[in-house]
Parts: sequence; structure tokens; C-alpha cells
Amino acid sequence: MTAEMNWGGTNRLPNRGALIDRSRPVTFSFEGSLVEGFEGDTIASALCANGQWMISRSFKYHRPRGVLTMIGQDANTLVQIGDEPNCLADKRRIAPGLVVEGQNYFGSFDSDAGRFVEWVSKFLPVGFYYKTFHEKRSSWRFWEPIVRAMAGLGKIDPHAHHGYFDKQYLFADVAVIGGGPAGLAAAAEAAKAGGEVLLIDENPKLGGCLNYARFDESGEAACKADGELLNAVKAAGNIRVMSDAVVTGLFADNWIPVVRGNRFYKLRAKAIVVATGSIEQPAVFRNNDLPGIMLGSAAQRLIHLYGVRPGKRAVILTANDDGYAQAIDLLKIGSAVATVVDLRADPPQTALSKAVARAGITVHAGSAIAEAYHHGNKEHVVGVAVAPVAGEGQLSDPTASYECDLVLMSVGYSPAAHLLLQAGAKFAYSTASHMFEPREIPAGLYAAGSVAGQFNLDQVAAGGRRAGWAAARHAGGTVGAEPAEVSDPGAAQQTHPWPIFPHAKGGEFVDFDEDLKYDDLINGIADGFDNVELLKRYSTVGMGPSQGKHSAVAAVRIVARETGRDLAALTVTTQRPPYTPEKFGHLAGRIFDPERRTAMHHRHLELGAQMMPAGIWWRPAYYGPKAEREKAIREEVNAVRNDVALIDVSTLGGLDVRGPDAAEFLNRMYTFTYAKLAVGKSRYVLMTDQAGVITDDGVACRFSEEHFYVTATTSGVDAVYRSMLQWNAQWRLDVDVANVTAAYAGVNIAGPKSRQVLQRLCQDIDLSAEAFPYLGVREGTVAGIPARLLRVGFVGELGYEIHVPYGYGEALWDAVVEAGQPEGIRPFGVEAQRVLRLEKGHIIVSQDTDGLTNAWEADMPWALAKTKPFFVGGRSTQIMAKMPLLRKLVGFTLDDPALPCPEECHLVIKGGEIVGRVTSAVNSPSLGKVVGMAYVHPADAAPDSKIQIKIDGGRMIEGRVVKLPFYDPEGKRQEM
Amino acid sequence: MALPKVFAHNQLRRSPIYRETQKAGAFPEVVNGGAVPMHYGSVESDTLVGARMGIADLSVLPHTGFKGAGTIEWLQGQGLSIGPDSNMAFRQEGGELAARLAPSEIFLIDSLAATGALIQKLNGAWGWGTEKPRKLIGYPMPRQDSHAWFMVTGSAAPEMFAKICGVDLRPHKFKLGQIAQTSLAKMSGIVIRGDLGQVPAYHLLADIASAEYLWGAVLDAMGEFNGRPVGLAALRQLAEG
Amino acid sequence: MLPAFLPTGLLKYGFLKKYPAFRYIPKATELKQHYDVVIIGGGGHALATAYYLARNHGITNVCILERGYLAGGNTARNTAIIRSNYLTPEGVKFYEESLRLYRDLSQDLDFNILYSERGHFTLAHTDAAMRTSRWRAEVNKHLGVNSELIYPDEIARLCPSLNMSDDVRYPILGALYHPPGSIARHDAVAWGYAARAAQMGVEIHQQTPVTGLIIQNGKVKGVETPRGAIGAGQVLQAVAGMTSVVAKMAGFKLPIRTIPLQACVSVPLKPFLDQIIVSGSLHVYVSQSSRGELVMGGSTDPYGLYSTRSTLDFKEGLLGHMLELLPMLGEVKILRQWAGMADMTPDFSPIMGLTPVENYYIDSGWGTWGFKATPVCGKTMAYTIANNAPHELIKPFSYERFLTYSQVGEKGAASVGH
Amino acid sequence: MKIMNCPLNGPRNISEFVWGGEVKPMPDETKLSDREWAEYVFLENNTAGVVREWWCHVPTSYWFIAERNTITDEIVKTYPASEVFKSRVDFAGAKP
Repeated sequence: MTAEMNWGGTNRLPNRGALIDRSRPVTFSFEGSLVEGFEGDTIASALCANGQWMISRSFKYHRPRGVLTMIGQDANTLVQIGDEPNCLADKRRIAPGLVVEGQNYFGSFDSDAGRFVEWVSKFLPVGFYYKTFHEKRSSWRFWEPIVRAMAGLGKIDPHAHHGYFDKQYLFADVAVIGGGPAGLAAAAEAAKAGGEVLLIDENPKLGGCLNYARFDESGEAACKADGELLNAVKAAGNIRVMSDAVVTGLFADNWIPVVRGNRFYKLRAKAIVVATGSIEQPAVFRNNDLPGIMLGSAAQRLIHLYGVRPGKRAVILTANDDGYAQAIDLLKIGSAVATVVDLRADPPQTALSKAVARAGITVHAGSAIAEAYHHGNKEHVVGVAVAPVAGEGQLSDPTASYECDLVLMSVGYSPAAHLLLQAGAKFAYSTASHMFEPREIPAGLYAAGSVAGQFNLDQVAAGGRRAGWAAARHAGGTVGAEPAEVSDPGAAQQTHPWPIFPHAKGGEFVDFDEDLKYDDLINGIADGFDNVELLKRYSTVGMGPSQGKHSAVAAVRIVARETGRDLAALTVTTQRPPYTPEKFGHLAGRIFDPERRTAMHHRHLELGAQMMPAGIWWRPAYYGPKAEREKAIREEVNAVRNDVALIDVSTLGGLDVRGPDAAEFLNRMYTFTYAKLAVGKSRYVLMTDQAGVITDDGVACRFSEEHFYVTATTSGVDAVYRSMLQWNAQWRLDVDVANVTAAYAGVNIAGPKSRQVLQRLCQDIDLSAEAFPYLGVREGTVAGIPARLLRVGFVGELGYEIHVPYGYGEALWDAVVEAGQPEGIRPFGVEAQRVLRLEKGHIIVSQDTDGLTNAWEADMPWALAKTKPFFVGGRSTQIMAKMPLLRKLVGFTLDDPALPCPEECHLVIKGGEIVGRVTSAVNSPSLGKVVGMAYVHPADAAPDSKIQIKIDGGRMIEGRVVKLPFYDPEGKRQEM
Repeated sequence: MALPKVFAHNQLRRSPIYRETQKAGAFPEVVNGGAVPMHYGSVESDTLVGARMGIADLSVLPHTGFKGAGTIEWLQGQGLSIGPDSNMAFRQEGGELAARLAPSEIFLIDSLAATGALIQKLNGAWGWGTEKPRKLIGYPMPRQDSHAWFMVTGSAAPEMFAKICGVDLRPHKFKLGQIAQTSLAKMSGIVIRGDLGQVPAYHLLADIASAEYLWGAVLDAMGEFNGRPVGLAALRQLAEG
Repeated sequence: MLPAFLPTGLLKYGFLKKYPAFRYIPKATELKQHYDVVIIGGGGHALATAYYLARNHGITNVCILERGYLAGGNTARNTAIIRSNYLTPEGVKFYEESLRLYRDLSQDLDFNILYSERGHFTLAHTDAAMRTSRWRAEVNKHLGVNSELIYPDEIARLCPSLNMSDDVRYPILGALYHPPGSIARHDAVAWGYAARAAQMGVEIHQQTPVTGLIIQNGKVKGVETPRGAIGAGQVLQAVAGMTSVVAKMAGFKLPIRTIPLQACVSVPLKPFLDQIIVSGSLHVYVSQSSRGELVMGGSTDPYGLYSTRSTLDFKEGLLGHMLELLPMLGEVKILRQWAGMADMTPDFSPIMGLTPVENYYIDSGWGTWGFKATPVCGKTMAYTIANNAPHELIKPFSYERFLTYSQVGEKGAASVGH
Repeated sequence: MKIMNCPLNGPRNISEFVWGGEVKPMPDETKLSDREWAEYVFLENNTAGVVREWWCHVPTSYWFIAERNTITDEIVKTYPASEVFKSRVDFAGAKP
């Protein structure tokens, strides 16, 4: 052998391996030792090439496991790669320096301490954990950590951080899923209609089984078909091919996730051809899980895709022609075939079976493998016993045994129907083919190839063409004559009805993922879980990483027989997305999380503001280091009370309500009345929902007969706007509502000196108390910027809210700060504003109200119009007026200066019962005492009533109810 | 190496992302009372980039809107040509685009010449009537300040959009002048196809308060196409073809 | 000490030749002409009610009618979280009783429900969330429930896996910590109740939908099924996800909207997350099951639907937020997703007890909080049926409360599906 | 992802829309007892079958009506709200 031959492993075959590039050697490590492979190898193929057959440890018994499918449909090859757990070694391609480790073992991979579980396995029947460990409450406390420690497969790296994943939308007229013969034919045919065709295949090379399966002795049939079909696809100009791309689901209206590399595609197609093929099914016999025992198709993949010899001496268990094809494959690479064991009593004479006979290979017809043998460590199969089939699932005593290092299972298939089932297709078990077959497929979806029960190559291609044609037509393409059908005599000979052979000593695995043996299912049924779904939940069959791809059909067969039900009436358990596991990173993608910033955002940062989220906005909480929070807030409050300060109020909701019915509209949306509100004036607005619950508030400013500018809460405005539009879609009033929140930046300049500061910037508005009184609104310019000015009193001092177009916001801020220098103007944040408004007794909707607060509880009857015929929530509010009031929002203070300030949501207790809670409380800088608002029992709502507040540590303190507002009750300061 | 002479923070009107374009090395000029990036070092290289994958900040360029009963009639009375279809943008004589967002709503963006002539005229012309009952002529909308205005250009633009937008914007599916009011990188926005000569190009109008977020999201999506910010001058070059 | 814990119950399985099967779920028999109590629905609540009817009230002539397979609805689809850290005194008292029953349920039923105390963390990322957390903590403590508002340093100490950094979009400001928060094997709860109820004579009929109700002058007399009509003295409907449809047969409407709630699990991982983590602001919750799977969910779907189809956008939204909380999970994989149907009420509290139809009772409005209430629902509904009067604990949850504007506002404590 | 056909914007992913619940025209409150009003406010048909619903296209804040099958999630048809709410609504005492 040449040096190059030697590289890449002793089991490497010459002149084979469609996917590997022998000119590109690659070295990686497995469990610490270096492994040589070629570019294009998967981890598993490279390991097999180097004689490392054990790739993982099983979930429960920690048995050695090796290659089963070589296409990632099983969980036998799960490995850990750096911070990626549970990675499929038979799908993941190797790369230089890749560090691969085994999973789920204790101590060392080769001698795993976890194996002890199997030694005691007979004491651990199906669902054993339901049956014990609960003698006392403490029993489970003792055992659970032990059971829990055994759970799981791969490991998390706590310090990992997710990499760069992103997403992209795709669009196509026809999407073809699966690049095997059916998919190729479908794509080529669909393309004839001229639409956009997208062909998606999970493998690096198109062709599917044509790349490894054998349809005749010479192998020419596959090559010929491959060539023709590929050329047709290449020839079409309108087929986009996505290889190495996995479709993981099929959702409503043909919405398809496609995973390729670190990108997650979301495809919308007008029509879809599902040509996902079928999943070869294992046989169930004692020790059928040993490394060296694999599906026939897995061996063919190793040979033809990776140039790896799966074994030197093989026993083939079959029930169809494919087993004979595999025998020929093995002979051609110089491996011995000890025997072919055929479950069928008299296998049909086919070209392939004759060829096998000519090669002098004994065929045990009507026989099965009774058990597979191993050495102590169970790390590889070393031989099998063969016994005649005596009846369904019954064997006579073994008549022969063979030494071998390879056992192939080729006893039948099950359609890879997951995508179709997810989309609502109905499949039913055919007693002719012994497979589930499509009965009902939703419009716009078409199935072709073995997923649709087609196996004969000509029939598969024809099925593909017909599906491609139908899909193109459904997608609105102009199609020619419908391609002809080809019937298939062969399908009935593909799958054996009962490749399940229990053994007196057990060890016949039905579910490799979950280490479930034949008896576990039988016993589960005997325990009363005799429905497929119940048995799944009780025994966990099909719940492992491969989601029952190899166990679901066997489970249904067993349930049907044990309960005497008709298989045709049963279905496999619900197939849920994803078809193959999707990474969190794929689903998350680039995390899009929009945020809104005011025009002055960066000014706040420059001034050292601590920002806080308000809805999706950012607002300054206070200015200064976190450590000096209290001090900063107090100074900001004092600045407003004594001098002048400014706050960014841009996030406040703003709605322009315009038109002949503007006033009538507000009358209906809010509790107050606005018809008679004078132009140039503003008035409080309170909104309730249909149930009379307070939902928002603000002020309405009337700039003209037909124009109101209405403010709303920062986080409420979008909902307010939306509900206004929905109501007027029903009322049809002549009014236009526009959400102009972002369009206007806002600054509230507040404090006794605010007028003199503003005067420097505002020439065209007379700011005098007489000309521009409290609650007045004006339009003019500030610092040369067109502005809306509002005299509102939220903080209780002389103040002006200035609203200017967003683009001018930063310039306005700069101008006000500049103009206020002589007065030492400073910015204040949301925290100070909360203190100021609390001193004035103004509520904050959603802090001082909750999801059920009505106007009576909030003590705001003054905001309810008496004379209006209607407002949203009006009737409910009237109804609640007749009912006993259960709580009332009041102001309170603490008379004992030694008492600590209660926290928001500390409870108000009366006679041991919870009657309310503190909604806001602060140690008021302006008043030098604790003031707050709380819900109290209505009996205690009168001023000077005493209330009991339960603060930290369960301590009860006494508060006294006082009339609101706390600060400047006559409102002289804000009306200056 | 020349340095910018105009600075955005010296203007009254400021683009919501002027800091970003400044960081990217923009050379601005004053347009419509604000600073608009004309190029990022060289108009030529901007133009080359723009033909492949570029994004321009036009937020300070004149744009406005009108909506409500009577809007279309009034605008037509003012000489605008507006077709019957919603979600189509109609080119005016001066190159402005009248984007019909709804049966009675127009979003008007200026041409790249950015004279502002038509928009000033309309803003000036609109007023509450004194007649009784008042004739309904719609209402002005503060679009200049509710929406940031970016232009995304280049052959890679459609594929870039496919990373942030679920609507198929590829030229053979999204015709010239067509409008998509949709979700972009999880925020609402308006996309108008307005090719520059042979180069695919899209106006992108979105919430001005989220402009920095969107600018960042688009630049991130442009990365694999080696896209970068380009100036208004390059757009004009491409438009001339 | 150790011997006390030896699982001696398992010895027989090892030593006996033949598997000593115990039929937990009895074979279906013929339907009788008449039962004292017919329960529509074969989920956890129905089975628990049947169990307590038999055990606490000696009423055993009871028949459970399940249209599909046993406990195959929301009982099979929930994420098995148990807690009592609610917001209203009514809610807290109710769920606390449920927790009390859960603690001893394995012994009570002689069936291990794998009840496991993990500690429940409701993360707060905003001021508003902090206020709600303190509110819940204060109400809980006042009523003797173990809850505490804790701050980032302690959160970091208790759940080291969480991303506590400040430079994320929604930094963690604090959390409502509820040490008794637990998980259990949801199916096992139903199976245990079924097995013991059946032993006391309760009949369980799967694949038997109720197609109509027999009501004479305002009084229920029986139910109709494809297997024939059955007479009944009293009838309970416990059909989460189909509540309005069945109630319509009884002739009344409910303040319920049926909305899907989705969830998913990861491929099994070695245990690394011992706690139950919930984030209302990020709409996610996660715990790690005894199999090693991460069990994850979020808030209900954006619109109403009577279907358990899965959506992709649910997963995309959920995992985006999940990686903000647990950024090390980028390479972890989703194994399976599914959905249940949640009957959402306006105040996020259940609707239980008597109905406008005489002798017809309802156990509904279980939104996203049904599993954790299973034992207490069984106990209180059994009492309510046996006495034809609502149990003290469920009086606040009456159907009437909406018509009298006296709702029980739990939104603050239940709005994320957990 | 479902496709919702918006009367204004055409077919879009349903994630661009918010659900407004069943169309429940408001009865004349002057003709209802308190209890009847509470029933109108709180009780839902929650129909399993084809239902007439409010939907809003978020990017345009456009409200319209969709008829959707709540069992199959099939969207039967969509149309502007004006096809149901044809004329101006006034309340007794309110001047037009």
C-alpha cells in the first residue's frame, strides 16, 4: 500500500469515497488521541477508518455504541465538540484541530463506571422510578440527586458565549426538499414551468441513495440515473441548489426553516415537493446494539461515500433485495460475507440474489439472527447465532452460528414523513407494504420517492416528475402534459412485517436512545399503558434525541399485537418539530431588540445620567454616579423647588386629534368633557376600558376648534392610539388621529425661575401669568425653533413643557441649558420627577393603579363627566358606583419622624387582613417628612385616620391619612 | 487628509444618527438647515461601494406628509400627480416621490437635489379653511421629524434586506415605486423602491427615535457584502448613471 | 439511616421469574346506564376530583369520560411547575393548599410523582416588575408562604448560570425567590390519581367524547356519547382547552378565550440548572428535568385558536430571550416543541364551582396555571360536588364574580405561562 | 408562519398583525340591565369555528376584519371594517 493509502486509517479503501478528498489530509483528536482522516470525512467515518468503532455510551446502561445509520438519524454517535454538546459524529465533518470527546461516561470512555447500571438493570423495570423511592417523603429526597446525576448526555460550558448566528428569508415558487432521485426529477420537472425552484438537500452532494445504493449487480443503474437527473437539474437555469442544508420543520402556509452553517433560513414557497426518502429500520434481536451491527445502508454509505471498510467478515440479516446488493458491495471490496440470513421463507429469485448464490454464499432463508455475541467489554460484535423463524417473532433453536465483525440489518424501511405529518398529512399503515403510506396530503404539498412508498428507481423518478409537475401547477406555473406514472411491483418486498425477535435472556433493543428492550414495552402495556401515546410517556420510547426514528414503528406493531388492535387503525405518535435538533443560536439569530432614544439621549449620557428603560425608550433616572443616587435625586428635587431645572419629556405620548368631531371623539374616549374646553387651554384626560378600569391619563390641549394635542403615558400611548383607531372604525366620526409621539421632542423647564430663563429664548409669546396662565397652551418659537408650549403642573412649580420637532430637540436642550446658566439650571431625571409629583399627589397610572383599579378606588370622581351620554367604560363605572367600595387610594404621612419610609408595595393591614398596599412613598425633601399614597380600607380613607403598614421584617408602623396634595395645596406655586 | 468643515452639532436641525455618520468619517454639507453627509472621504469610492452595497443618511433632507379626508384631492389641486393605488410612490416633476401609504395618506420625500421647493410650497399652502362648513383638505403630518430617512443602494441590497425583512423585495418581485410598510429588524418601517439609474436602491423610512438602532442593524446585515455608509453625492452620481 | 432508603419495592422485579404487572389504568368496561357523578374530561383535574370524591366523600359510582387518551390534553403538555407565590390572598391560599397536598402526594397515592423542590425565581428587569415582585413577596409572607425579594448579588450566588451583567438590554434588578417552587412528573400525577381512583371503583373510559348534555328544566340529567346516553346525578366539566365548547352544550357562555400555549425541550444535558427560572419581562421560563432536558416556555400565543399546532416564531422569540439570560446555551439544541390550549380569563384566575345549570359544575379558566392546582382542584371540586356548595377556597373563583365586577386580579403573578 | 391578507397591504406574515378579538358590536347600553351589560363586557363566544375578528396591521395601524376558522386556523376572508360598520354612530344626547 502506498503512503497516501495508509493515511486516513487502516480500514480505508482504495478508489472509493465520493465525499472525501484524499489530497487533503486532516488531523483531529478524539478522546485525546490524534486521528487522521480526509477532508469530507465525518467524525464517525474517520473513526471507523481508524478502527475506533465505539463512538458513544448509551443513555441509561452506558453500553458501547457505534455507527448505526451514518446519516445522523440515530443518537448512537453523539459526541461533545468544545462547548457544543450532543453533536452527531456521523454528520459533522472533521476539521483540522477539531477536539472531539465522548459523552455520558463516568471515569474513562473505555471503562465507564456508569456500566454498573446495566448490572442491576433487572431490578429497574420500565417506569421503576414511579414504583419506588417514595416510601417516605425523605426517600425521594435521598434518591433524586442520585438519579438526577445520572441524567443527561452532553455537557454545558458555563463560560461559553453564543457565536454569530443570523437569519435570512428565502422565497420560491416550488421548494423541493431532498436531493435524491425523486427530488432531482421533481426539481427538473418543476423548473420547466419557469418559476423559481429551490432544491434543498442535507448532504454535501446531490443524488441521495444514487451515491451509495446498488440497484443492479454492476452498479450501472445508479450511475446512469444519477448522471441523467443531475444533468437535467444543471441544465435548468431556474433551479437554485442548497446543499448541506437541513429542513427542520414544515409550518403553516408552507413556512420552512432551513439550517445551513450558522445561518437559519426561513423559506416561503408556493408549493413544496417532499422527497425526504425513508428511514431504514433496524431488526430487534439480542445485543442488536453492539458496535459493528449497523443498517445495510450505513455500510454502503461508509464504503461508497467515505471509502471505509465497515468490516472484514459480515453476516447480513435481510428481508429484501437490498441485503443481497450489500453482499455484492462487500464482496467487491474484498470483505467476506459469512452468510445472508433472509427472514422470508422463500425469497424471490432476483438478479441480485442469483449473483450472491453464484458467489457461493450460503443463504439461510426463513431465518433470523437469534442473538449477537461480544467479548466482555461489549465493544464490538464478534459473531451471531442464526435460528429458523417459527412464527411471528418466534424462533426455533439456533441451527448455526458465525464469527463476524460486521452485521448488516436490511429488513425494511419507514417513510421519513415527519415534515408531511407536521403539515397535517395523514398516513396509514399498509398491510401490503408493511409501511405507513400517505393517504391525505394538504393542498400545495406533494410527496415523491420512498417517503411516498416508491422504491423502484424508474418509479421513483416518475413519481418525482409527477410531483414536480403538480407543484409547479399549484404555484401558478404553466405546465405541459402530466408526466406518466410507473407502477412498482417491488415496494411490497421492501419491508418485513415483524423483524422483532425477543430472546429468553433479553437484551433486544427496540429503542437505542433510551435503552429500551422488548420486555420494557410488553411490561408497560401490561401495566395498563396500552395506548401508543401512553406507552411512549410511560416507557419513554421514542422520546430520545432521535425522536423514535427507529423505534416508533416497532412500538406501534408491538402495541397492536399485545392489545389485539388492527395496525391499520393505529398511527405512530405525533411527529413534532424539529425533524433534527436545532441550535438555540440558530433560532435566536441576531437578537433584534429595537430601542427608542430621545433627541437628547447623548446629552444625558454626557451629563452622566443613569438611564432606565421606559417601555422601549431609555430615560434618565437621575444624573450622577450610582453610589450617589439619593443625593443626586434630592438635589434635583431642590433645584426644581427653589430655582429651575429641566427634564426630557420627549417619551411622553403625543396624539394629534383633528377634525370637526375632534371634541366629540375625546368625549367618548375619555372620562371628562372637552366640547367646551377653550382654545388655548388644556385639561386632564383619564381613560378607562370597557370594564371601567383606569388604563391611561394625560392632558388634552386645544390649539384650535378642530385640533387637540393629547398626551398619553410613555408606555401606554401605542395602545391608546390603537384603541382610538379601533373605536373610530366603529363610530365613523369625522376625526383624524395621528400618533406624533416620536415627532416631538419635549423639555419641561420647571421651577420658580423657569419664566425668566424661558423669556431669554422666547420672544413671540407673552409668558406673563396673565397672558399665559396655568393650564394654558401656546404655539410660537423657542430659540428660533417652532414650538408648542404647555403650562402644566405635574411637578407643582411654575413650569413650561416645550414640544419641538425631534430634529431640533438637541438644539433646544442646548439652548435652554445655555440660557439657564445664570440661574444655575440643571437637569433632573425620572426619579426626581416621581418625588415631585408625589409631593403634589398626582398618580402614575400603573404604579398607583393596577389591573383592576376603577375611578372610585382611585378617588377620582372629579374626573368623571356627569352629563355626557357616553364614554368608554362609563356604564361599568356607574355600575361599580352602586357596589360597596373595597379599597380607596389616599395620601398618607408618618407622624413619627423616627419611622423608616415604607417601600412601594408594602402592605396595609387591618385586623390582620390585607386591605391595601403602599403604591408610592418617599422621604420628601421639600416637606421634610415621609409622604406616600396607599390603598386603604374605605373606612380609613378620611383625613387623619390611622393606617397600619407592614414594612420589612414584618414590623407594623402607623401612618396617618392626609388630604392630597401634600405640597402647596392651593397650587399657588404652579400658578405663579 | 482633508477634514470636514461642516459639523452637524452646529446646526439647529440634526440627524438622529449624526454621531454615527461622523464616526464613519462623513464630510457633511448643510441642506435644509441640517448637515447631510455628502461623502466619506471620496465620492468615487462611495459611488463604487454604493453600486454594490451602501447606505446613506438622508434624514435632514426635506420630507413631509398629509393625511385624512380630502388629502388626495387637495394635493392634486396643488398640482401633484397621484395615482389610484395605495402602497405606490408617484414621481413628481421635480423628482419628488409622493408615496401613497393609504387611500387618503401621502408621505412626500424630496428629490436628491433636495431643493425643498415643492414641500415648502405645500407646507405653506395648507391651512384651516374659514368657510362653514370647512372644506376637508386633510391634515399635515410631521414626517420630517417622525421618520428617519435612509437610502439603501446596490446590487446586494435585495439580499441584505432578506436578512431583516420578511417581504420579498427582489427587483423582479417588487416593482419600481412599490411600497412595503412592514417590519424591519423587528421595528416598523416603510420601504420604497427607487432605483438610482441601473442600481437597485430603496428608500427606508422609519421611527426617528429608533434610527440609531436601525442604522446599526442594517450595517450589521450589510457586513457580509462589504457594505458601508455612502454620501449623498454618490447617490446623485449613481442616479445620473 | 441508609437502609431506610433502600428501594426494596424493586427487589421483586429482579427476583421474580414473571414480571409482576400492576394494571394502573384499568381496562375499559361497558358503560353503565347511570352514575352518581359523571366527569367530562380525563385530565389531571378530573382524575383528582374522582379520587377525592371516592376517598374523602365515599362517592365511588363515578365515571370519567375522556375523548382521547388519559391525561393527553394539557396535563400531558404543561411544564410541570408547582408554586404558590401568587399575588392575591385568595390565590395564595388556594395554591398553597395545592402545594401542601403535592408534598405528600407520592406517599398518598403510593406512586412516585417525582416531586422535586428546586426553588423558583421570578426575575425582575424593570421598576414595575420589582414592584410586583415585592407586592407578591409581601402578600406571600403575610400568609405564611416562603417568598422573598432578593437582589443581584444573592441571585448570582443562588443561580450562578444566569447572566447578571449590567450591559444587557434588560439587566436583572432583582427576583422574587420562592424556595418551595417545585417540579414533578406531570403524567405521573394523573396516572397516580387514576390508579387509586380506579381501585376505589371509579370507571375510566378513554376514546369516549361527550357529544351532548341532557338538561331538563334547568337541571342536568345526563350526557350523550357515541357509546350511548348515560344518566347522571351530577356532572362536572373539567375540559381545559374545550371549556367554552362544552359549556355551550350546557347553554352558558364564559369569560374565556382559548389561546395556545407552547413549550419545548432541549436535547438532554448533564445537570447544570437546579432552579426554576422565570422572566416576565423576557417572556421565558426554564427548568431542567430529571432526564436532563431543559424544559422551556413563554407567554401564550398572540391569538386565539383551538389547535395544538406548533409555530416557528414561538421558538425564535423564546430562544432569543433565553440566550440573553443564559448566553452559554448557543450550541445547545432543541429536541421537541409542542402546544397546549389555555383557557384565559380576564383576571388570570380560574372559574370554579356551581353554574347556571343545576347539578352541573365547572372547573375551568386554567389558562397557564392548571397543573400546579391539580390536587387542590380535585379536593375542592369533590367537596363542591359532594355538598352541592362551593368549597371555601374556591368561593372567590365563582363564575358570578365577573357579573358583579369582583374579579381576582392575578395577572401580575400569572401572565407568563408558568 | 401564517399569511394574513391585509386589505391595505396585501399578504403578510401574521407576525405583522395584532389580534383584536371577536367583533362584538356594542349594544345600546340604555336598553340593558346592569347584569346584561356585564355579560356584554366579560362573556365571550370563544367560538370553535369560523369567527369574525378584529385584526390590526401594526406597521400601518390599520384595523380590518378577518373571518378565521379557529379550529383549522384557516383565514377565510379579510375586508375593511367599513363593510361592517357602514355609518356614523351617535349616542342619545350627543350632538352630531
